[in-house]
Amino acid sequence: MSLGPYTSFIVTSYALVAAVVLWLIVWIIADYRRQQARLKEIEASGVTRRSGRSAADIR
Amino acid sequence: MSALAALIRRDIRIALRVGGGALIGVLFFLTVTVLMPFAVGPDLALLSRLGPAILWLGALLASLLTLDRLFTADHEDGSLDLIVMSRTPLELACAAKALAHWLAAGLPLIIATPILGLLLNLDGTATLAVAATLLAGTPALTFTGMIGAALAVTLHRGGLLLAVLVLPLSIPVLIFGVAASQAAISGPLSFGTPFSILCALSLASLVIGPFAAAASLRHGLD
Amino acid sequence: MKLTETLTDLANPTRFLALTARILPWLAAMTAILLAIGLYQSAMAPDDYQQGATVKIMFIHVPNAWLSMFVWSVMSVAALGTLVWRHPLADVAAKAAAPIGAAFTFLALVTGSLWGRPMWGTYWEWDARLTSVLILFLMYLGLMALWRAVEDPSRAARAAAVLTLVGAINIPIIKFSVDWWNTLHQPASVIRMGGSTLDKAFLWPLLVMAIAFSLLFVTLHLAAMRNEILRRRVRNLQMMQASRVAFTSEAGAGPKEIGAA
Amino acid sequence: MRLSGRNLKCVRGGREVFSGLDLSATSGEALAVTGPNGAGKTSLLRVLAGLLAPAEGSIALEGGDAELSLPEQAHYLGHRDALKPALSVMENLSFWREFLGGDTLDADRCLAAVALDHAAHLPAAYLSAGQCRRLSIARLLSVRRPVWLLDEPTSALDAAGQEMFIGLMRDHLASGGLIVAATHLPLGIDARDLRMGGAA
Repeated sequence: MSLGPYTSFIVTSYALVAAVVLWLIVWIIADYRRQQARLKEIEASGVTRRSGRSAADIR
Repeated sequence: MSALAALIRRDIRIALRVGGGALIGVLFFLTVTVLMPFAVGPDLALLSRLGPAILWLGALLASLLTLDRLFTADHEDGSLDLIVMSRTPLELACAAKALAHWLAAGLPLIIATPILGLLLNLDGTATLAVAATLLAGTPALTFTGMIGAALAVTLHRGGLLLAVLVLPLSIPVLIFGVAASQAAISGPLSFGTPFSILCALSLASLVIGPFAAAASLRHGLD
Repeated sequence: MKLTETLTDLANPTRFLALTARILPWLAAMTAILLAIGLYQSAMAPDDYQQGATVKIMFIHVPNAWLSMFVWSVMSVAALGTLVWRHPLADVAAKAAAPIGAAFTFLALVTGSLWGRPMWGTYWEWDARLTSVLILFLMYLGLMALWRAVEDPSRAARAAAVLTLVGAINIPIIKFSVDWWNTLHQPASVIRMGGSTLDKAFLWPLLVMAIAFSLLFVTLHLAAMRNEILRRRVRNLQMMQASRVAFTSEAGAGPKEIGAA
Repeated sequence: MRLSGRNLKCVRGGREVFSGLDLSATSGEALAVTGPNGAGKTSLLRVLAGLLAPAEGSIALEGGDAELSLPEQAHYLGHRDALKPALSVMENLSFWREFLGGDTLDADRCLAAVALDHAAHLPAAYLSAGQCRRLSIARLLSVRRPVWLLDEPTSALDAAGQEMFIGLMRDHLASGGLIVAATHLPLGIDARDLRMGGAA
C-alpha cells in the first residue's frame, strides 16, 4: 500500500486521532477509578448513603 | 521566603481549581484572535502582516481582563486584611501574587501562541519572535495591571474602569512588543533594540508595580 | 409509551448505573470490531484520481466532523431535558458530553487542516467549513469553562443548558454568516460527497467509520456519565460528612486539649 | 506586655466615629469593647490592627518584640473568615500557618482543637457559617501571636462552639497573651469593660 507524496500527513492524522481517542479512554477510566477510590475512602470514614447501600456499588 | 512560596502556591491552586480563572484567559485570547479575520477578511497575506499586532492585542486584553479579581477576591473574603497585617512586606506579597497570576494566566497565553500563529499564517520564525516578545513583555502587562487591580479595591469597582486605567499604561509595552516581532519578521530594524527595551520595561514594572500596588492597598483599606 | 417508561426507568441513577455496567462491555466490543473493519476498508480503499492517497484522511475527518455536530445536538436534547422535563440525568448527560464533543471537534479541525495542507499549501485556510468548525470548537471550550466556573452542578446545569440551546439556534446562523463572509469558499462538498459524486469505493468505508465513531461516542459518553454520577455521590457524601462534623461537636464533644498552647 | 492607646480619634468617610478614647490592657487581661451598633467597635479594632490609620492619638505595645510592630504581633479575627471555598479545610489552614509564620503549631492539632479534624480534606465550600468560624479560630491557634483582636468572635458559633472558644481564650490569657474583643454578647471570661458610644 503506497500512500504517495503525502504519507506523513495521512500517518500524522491517523496517529493524532488514535492518540486523542486513547487519551479520552485513559482519562475516563482514570476518572472512574479516582471516584471509586474516593467513595470507598469516605465510606471507610463512616459516612453512608441514606439508602444504606454502598455508594461505590454500581450494580 | 516560605510565606511568599505559600502565597504563590495558594493563588496558583485557586486559579486551577473549579471556579478559578486561569484557563479562561487563554480561551479569551483564542476567541479574540479568531474574531480578527472576520473583521479584516480571510486574506492570508494581510493576516500574516497583521499577525503579531493581533496576537499582542489579544494577549494584552486577555492578561488585563483576568487581573480584575487579583485583589478584590482577597478583599471581599477578608484575606487582604491579614496579608496587610502580616510580617511579610506588602510589596513582596503583591509581587508574589502578580507572579502567581502570571504563572497561571500569562504563561498559558505564550504556550497558545504557536497554535494561533498557525491560524494567522505566521511562519516558524515569526511565531517564535512573537512568543519570545510575549514572554518578555507579559510580565510587564501583569505588573502594571496589578496597579489597576489594587486601585479597584480602593474604588470598590473593577471591570471596565480597571481597563480604562491600565490600558494607557501598557502602550509602551505594546509598541516595543509589536516592533520587536515585526523586526524579526521583516526588518528593517534589528530585533535586538526593541527587544531589549521591552525587557527593560518589564524589569522596571517589576519594581514599580509592587510598590504602587502596595501603596494603593495601604491607603485603600477601610 | 414504551419510550417514556424507559425514560422514567432511567431517571433513577442507580438503575442507570446498573444498566451501564451491563451494556458497556458489549458496546466497547462492538466499537472495537467496527473500528477494525472500518480501518481495514479505509486502508484498502483506492486512491482518488484528484486527491491521491490524501483521500484516506477523509475516512477519519468526516466522522469526527459529523460527531462534532451530533454531540452538540445530543447536548441540546439534554438541555431541553434539564430545562423542560427536569430529568435528573439530563444535566449529567450534558456535562459528560462536552469534553468528548470538544475532543472530536478538535480532531475534525486538525485532520481537516492536515487534509487541506496538500491542497492549499498552508495548514490553515479561512475556509468556510473549517472556520465554522473552529467556532464550534470555541463554543465547546466556552461551555466547558462554564461547567468549571460554578461549583454547584445543578446551578451550572441550568446556565449551561441555556447556553447550549442558544448555541444550537445560533450555529446555523453562524454557519450561514461564515459562508457569506468567505467569498473564496468551496461548496459544502460533504453532503455532495454523500450523494452522487462519491464513489461506492469510498462510501462504504466512510459509512462504517461513521458508525464506528458514533458507537465510540456512545460508549465514552455512557462511561463519562457514570463517572459524573459517582462524582456527584462523592460531593453529596462530603457535604454529609461536613454536616456530621457539626453534629458530633454539638452533641457535646466540646473542645479537646490542645496541649501546651 | 502592655497594649495602650491614648487619645484615639477615628474618622471614616468624613464622619467622626470616636474621639478622645484611651485604652490599655496588660498580659493575661481581656478587654471587652461594648457599645451599640455604630459606636465604632469594629473601627477601633481595625485601628489597633493597623488597617485604619487613627486621625489622632497613638498606640503602643510595650514589652513585645521590639523588632515587630503591633499588627505583626496580633491576630485579627474579623467579620469575614478569610477562607477560600475552592481549597480544602487543611489547605486553608496550612496556607495561613505558613504565610503568617513565626511560632507555629501543628495544623492537625489546631483542627482537632476546634473539632474540625474529621473535615480536614473537605472543600471549605461545604462548611457552614459556624464551621467557617471554627476554622478561622484554628488560624489563631496555628501561629502564636500575643495579641488577639477579635470582632464579634462568637457570632455564628453554636453553644458547644462558644464553650470551646471560651476555653481557648482562657488558655491564651493564661499563657500571657492579651485579648481585645468587640462584642455585644457576654464574652464568658473575666474581662474589663470598655464601653463605647455612651459618652460621645
